[in-house]
Amino acid sequence: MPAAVLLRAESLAKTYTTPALADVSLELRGGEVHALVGENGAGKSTLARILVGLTKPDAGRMLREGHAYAPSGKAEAARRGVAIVLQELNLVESLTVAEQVLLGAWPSRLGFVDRRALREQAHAALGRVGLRGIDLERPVRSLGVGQRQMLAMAAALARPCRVLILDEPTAALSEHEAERLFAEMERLKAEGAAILYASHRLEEVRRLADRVTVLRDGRVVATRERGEATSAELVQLMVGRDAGSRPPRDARPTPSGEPVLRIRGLRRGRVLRDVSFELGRGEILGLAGLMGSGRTETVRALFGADRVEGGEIELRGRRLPRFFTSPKQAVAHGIALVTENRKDEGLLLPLSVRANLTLARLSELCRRGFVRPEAETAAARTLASRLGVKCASLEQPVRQLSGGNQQKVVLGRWLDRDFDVLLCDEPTRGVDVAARAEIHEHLQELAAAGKAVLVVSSEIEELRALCDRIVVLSAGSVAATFGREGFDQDAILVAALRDHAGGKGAA
Amino acid sequence: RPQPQAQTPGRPRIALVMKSLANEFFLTMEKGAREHQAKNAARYELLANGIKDELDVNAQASLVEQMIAQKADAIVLAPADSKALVAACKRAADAGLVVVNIDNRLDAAALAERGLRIPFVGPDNRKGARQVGEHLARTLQRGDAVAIIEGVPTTFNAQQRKLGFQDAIEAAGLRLVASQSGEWEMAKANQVAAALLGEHPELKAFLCANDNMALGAVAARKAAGKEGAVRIVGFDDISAVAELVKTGQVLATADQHAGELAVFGIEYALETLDKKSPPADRETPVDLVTAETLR
Amino acid sequence: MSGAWREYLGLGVALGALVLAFGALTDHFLSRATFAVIASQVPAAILVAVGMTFVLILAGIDLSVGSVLGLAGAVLGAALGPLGLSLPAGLLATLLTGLLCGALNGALSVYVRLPSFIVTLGMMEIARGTAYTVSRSQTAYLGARVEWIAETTVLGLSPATLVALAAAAVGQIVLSRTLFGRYVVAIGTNEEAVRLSGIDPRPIKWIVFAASGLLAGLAAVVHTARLASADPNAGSGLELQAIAAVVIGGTSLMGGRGSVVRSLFGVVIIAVLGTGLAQMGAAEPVKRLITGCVIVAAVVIDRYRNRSQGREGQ
Amino acid sequence: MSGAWREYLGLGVALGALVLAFGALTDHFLSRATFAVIASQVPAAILVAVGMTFVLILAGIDLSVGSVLGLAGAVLGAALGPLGLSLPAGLLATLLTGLLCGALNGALSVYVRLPSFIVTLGMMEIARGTAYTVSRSQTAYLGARVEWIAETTVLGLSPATLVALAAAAVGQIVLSRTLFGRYVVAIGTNEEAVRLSGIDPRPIKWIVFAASGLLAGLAAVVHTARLASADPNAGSGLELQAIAAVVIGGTSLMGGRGSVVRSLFGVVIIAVLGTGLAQMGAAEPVKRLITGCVIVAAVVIDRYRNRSQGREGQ
Ligand SMILES: Nc1ncnc2c1ncn2[C@@H]1O[C@H](COP(=O)(O)OP(=O)(O)OP(=O)(O)O)[C@@H](O)[C@H]1O
Ligand SMILES: Nc1ncnc2c1ncn2[C@@H]1O[C@H](COP(=O)(O)OP(=O)(O)OP(=O)(O)O)[C@@H](O)[C@H]1O
Ligand SMILES: [Mg+2]
Ligand SMILES: [Mg+2]
Repeated sequence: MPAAVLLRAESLAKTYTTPALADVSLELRGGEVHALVGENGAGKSTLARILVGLTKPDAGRMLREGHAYAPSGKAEAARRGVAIVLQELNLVESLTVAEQVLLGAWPSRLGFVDRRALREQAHAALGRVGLRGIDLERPVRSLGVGQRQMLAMAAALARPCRVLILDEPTAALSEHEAERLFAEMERLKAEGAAILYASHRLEEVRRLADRVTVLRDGRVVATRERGEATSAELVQLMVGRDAGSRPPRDARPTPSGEPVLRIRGLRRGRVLRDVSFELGRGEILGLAGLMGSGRTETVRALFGADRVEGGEIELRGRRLPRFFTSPKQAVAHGIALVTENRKDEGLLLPLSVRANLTLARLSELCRRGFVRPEAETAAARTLASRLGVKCASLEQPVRQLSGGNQQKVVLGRWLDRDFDVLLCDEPTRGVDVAARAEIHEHLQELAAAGKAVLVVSSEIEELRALCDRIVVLSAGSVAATFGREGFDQDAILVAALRDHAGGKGAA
Repeated sequence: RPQPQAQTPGRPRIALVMKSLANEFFLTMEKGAREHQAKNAARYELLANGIKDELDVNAQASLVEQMIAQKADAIVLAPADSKALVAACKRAADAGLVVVNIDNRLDAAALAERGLRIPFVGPDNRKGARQVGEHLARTLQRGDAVAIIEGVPTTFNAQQRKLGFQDAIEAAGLRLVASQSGEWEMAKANQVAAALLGEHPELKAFLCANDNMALGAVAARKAAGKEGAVRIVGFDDISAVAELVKTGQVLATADQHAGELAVFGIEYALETLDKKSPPADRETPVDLVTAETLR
Repeated sequence: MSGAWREYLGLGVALGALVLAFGALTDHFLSRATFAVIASQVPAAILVAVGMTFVLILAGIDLSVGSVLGLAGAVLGAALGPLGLSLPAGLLATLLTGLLCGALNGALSVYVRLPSFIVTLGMMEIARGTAYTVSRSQTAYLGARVEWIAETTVLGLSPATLVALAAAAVGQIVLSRTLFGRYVVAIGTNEEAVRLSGIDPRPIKWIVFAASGLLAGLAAVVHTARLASADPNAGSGLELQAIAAVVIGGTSLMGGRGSVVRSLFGVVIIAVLGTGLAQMGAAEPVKRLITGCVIVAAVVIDRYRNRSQGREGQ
Repeated sequence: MSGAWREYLGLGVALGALVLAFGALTDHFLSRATFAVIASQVPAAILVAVGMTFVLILAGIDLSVGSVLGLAGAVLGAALGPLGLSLPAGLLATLLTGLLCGALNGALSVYVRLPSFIVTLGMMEIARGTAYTVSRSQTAYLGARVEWIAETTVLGLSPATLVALAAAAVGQIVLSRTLFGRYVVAIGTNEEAVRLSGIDPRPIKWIVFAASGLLAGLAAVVHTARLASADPNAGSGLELQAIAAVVIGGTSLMGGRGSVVRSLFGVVIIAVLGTGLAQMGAAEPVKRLITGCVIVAAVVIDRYRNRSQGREGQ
């Protein structure tokens, strides 16, 4: 039974300074999950934005069930049954969770917000994505990235839709939450909706997608039916060459085990109750856990970004009198942090790629207080090419980069700094397969060079591939620690769920 | 609004530089000058300017300089500050302009230091204030409590008027319980007057350094329900206060003949330009305005 | 919720401390008369502060309120004086003047996308200039025709006070309960996100600026009534005072956060301060000094009370 | 790069149009004398605007500059007058006064985390009150001892003008070329990101506020020299004028963006406007009206020139 085509794009093109999209045609059929893959900057988000009218195409047209379709924005797209969850979340931090979910469609009576209806509808929408336990009156400001991602999802699903566009929705989610999302996708699919699913996680794509479209440099290079292509083939299509397989982790000498950093009984309010672990020279330690389990809080506390209430810290064998009270102090002690929320905490969005890349070590690129432009540009260029940041020029504002490239910029800021301990909070969020392999390589190189690396990731798969040990957090305390031999997806999940009663989302 | 006419040779340009044109007093002054010029169009050309508020001395100094640049022959100046304008006047005098000081006397010591002789034409604010105060005192008993509402305390006129009021108060043996600034403003004076009425129930009168502040005090008195018990005097004789003076709500005010003040100054400047020798200072009249004089 | 009261505790403490201090320092501060004086003084400031609260929540600013008050007052003076209009017609003209100025501010800053700081700074000059023209720079004495508006009725409150309190109540309800108010908060926090959700922020912003003008017009009526005179210089400096009151009340200049009731506290704190210092007979320099310190102290006290609320930045 | 000049084109056009308009409307506007007058008028405003540019780029605000100028001037007056200090000692005291006020502003807004609007509003009152106290509310005539600072030298420029231009040049270089300036822009863009990069933003912000105070102190010297008198009311209203100049120059009140040279254009535009209107002999209401309109128009012209630069928001 050939399913109806719910949304058709024909020969879409979009050029900024360089073409971001060229002659892209695509069909979304009822009852299918259509995956969209491609390198960072391949044009996935641009396509997604065009489909809901957030970006005007330079050429091409779209048809919604055969009728001309040129939405003026998200709202009109929603009226035509097309909903989107954007890659870059754009939430209103001062609103409550309930208000955010229904933003733009608040139930009202005589101009007054109907609080009861609002709560009910928000509750229902949140329930669909498994955020049932969250306090509806809590301000969005207080949510972590994962919860924000789920919130955005709930907002998109709050209104009935026939076509759902998801731009890297799982980048910030851990397996557990991702499963909730997949279940919801299955339900929509069963109802005959079409889902466009942009992702870098090829595992998921293989599992979920009925069809896969591969974009490279703004062009469609292939569309494959389910089972027609292996991950390796997809990667090859994406990069346009034979991507060398990931270097085996064992290429690196086993860590010496000599601890560089040791923390015991780290506490802060209800979020961090008892976190203890040690990190050895040359070691890559993974920090796993559910959304809201306190991983971000742990690294921020270690970095001096947040206040700490109790616990002990030992650095290079020396007991410090207290935890760091400012990031500056942490940096001075040889600790670096790649933040999780690149938009709010990482990037200077209106400023250039150059300024963003050199921010943390600008003082070294100066002579007598003056920035040396050549040195700065050279440093930025080296970093950009080392990480393969795709940008029109080093002077391009980071705001204009694709999400994955923005992430590379955040990481790049620390790469050539001198540090002993690198804390990475979701370092590969939204990064494509090839770049992710590169980032992993960089991290492994760093470890091989004797640095200690702590990686927070929501993908257990990633941690398993990368780490020497994995510490699992559950509701603010360490639930288990696994050595490399003991890595086991299920065991890790069980440990992560230990203190979370009944799948409650929030701590 | 008449634009400055093309300069006819031989017709001198006279620049009138005043204080705040937001103030009715100076507006009247300007109007008088313009009428005078219209009648004597053949004799001189007029450029009238004022500043935003009386505190903006810097702007007034700039105005003087701009009038030099604009090639005026004489400047008639009502200085916003008696010392801070001396340097600008010196520049004008050095550039060969005739400078006439009106309304507010430039500081004698500062003038002497620069070796400047600038004639002053204007009223004696202190004397005027004393007249108003004495009129008030005649309706009060020795020992009655009174309060002064001052202008912006740093300005010359405010200081002179306060001194004049104090002279009258001392002479009549009244008791001064408070002297606070209403900053020349109605609303501010209203707040101060209301507070003083609360704090000093025995208060018998307010001596206000201008009529706007007197209006503010009138409103405060009304709000406190003390219409019969508290007398108010002002200064300047603005049009809004006339009705109140007639009905006795404001007991008295002082008329400095703003309309003629600038004219006096201009006449002086013209005379000086003709004769090339500066005439001596001239004091202009300040008249007491009461219900009787208005009848 | 008891939380609602806690929110006002810091400001309440600051206000209480101030009242007690003045009570101790003067003979007659703690009297009905003093409170009546303060009650009669605040209505205009409250009206303006209500509008300013909304504007600041939008991350805008309105520097023109003082001048618009002056202009609207001058219009009232001209209407009742030289033009000889009836009181209702005069009041209508006054309110329309305010509304017009506000609408113009809004149109320029919202639709022409100019910074509201500059637009309203320009309007500040323009409105004041027009006020001088309309009034020929003369104060107009209006007397009993308007005075009743500010006079105390049986309830101990004047119509002016009632209007101001009503405006504050309506403002608070609109801000916290209505679609409009919640959109204002959302726009002030993240305009782009609101736009993406399909709401056009522009009319909302425009209405807020227009309302601020209208409230300044209303404040002009109240102000003129209290002084029984229309003074073209009325309201000079009011803008900073209003912003100070609103910010003391905890509204952020960066937008997205604020409360009308808290602004009301700010207005009252400033009024109590002015009256108290005048009753103390403090000299002008001392007044300035203390006013400055109290403004800062009020914010410090409030900040410490609400420390848990988290970071504040600039 | 030719791009650098383009950046100033919009403002240059606005300024040029203004000069030509006044040239056509008055007899002697286009003369050396007029430009000398303008050159002698702007130094204090430029100095203050340089500091304000940095403060606004940080997303802060400094409302105290005018009062600090008044206070620093009063200190100079007292030092040279009643205290009988030497000129160098007096100048030092003046600059220290400015620095101290600015440092206090910075300490309160950065380390106590109060909104800079409130802190500097408080300082505005405190400094003015102190100025009145120090000067006993009287203008001090200083005469030739300071006047030379504002007097034209052979080059056609006074020491004051030279100091102001030097400050602007240094400011622009610091802003665009030095580590400090880069940090200031970064902090104004996203303070949290800077903090998490291991840079402590607080000393940097503190220095900016302190420098703004110091520059206000320097402006006080220049201002006092020009009037040969220390007037305790000096600088009232200067804060809004300085902010207007800086914003006309395209610096955003929301931080992260700005240029000292462009602020200089803003100052000159405002000065030319004042001079031209005075030479025309325009009536006060007309002046106000035109000033308001030109401020808005300058921003409109500049906005249209730089339209490509993208959104501006409030
Ligand atoms: N507003 C803009 N201005 C200029 N260039 C832009 C703009 N938006 C996107 N681009 C460019 O268009 C290209 C495609 O970007 P897009 O965001 O669609 O990539 P993507 O496939 O979603 O990448 P990612 O996986 O990193 O999210 C990139 O090179 C990006 O720099
Ligand atoms: N500023 C804040 N105010 C209040 N609660 C917060 C704040 N930041 C984080 N939290 C909460 O603290 C808990 C721990 O969050 P954290 O970000 O450390 O978790 P995580 O494991 O990194 O998960 P994720 O980043 O995926 O949300 C969460 O419930 C989060 O919502
Ligand atoms: Mg993308
Ligand atoms: Mg996290």
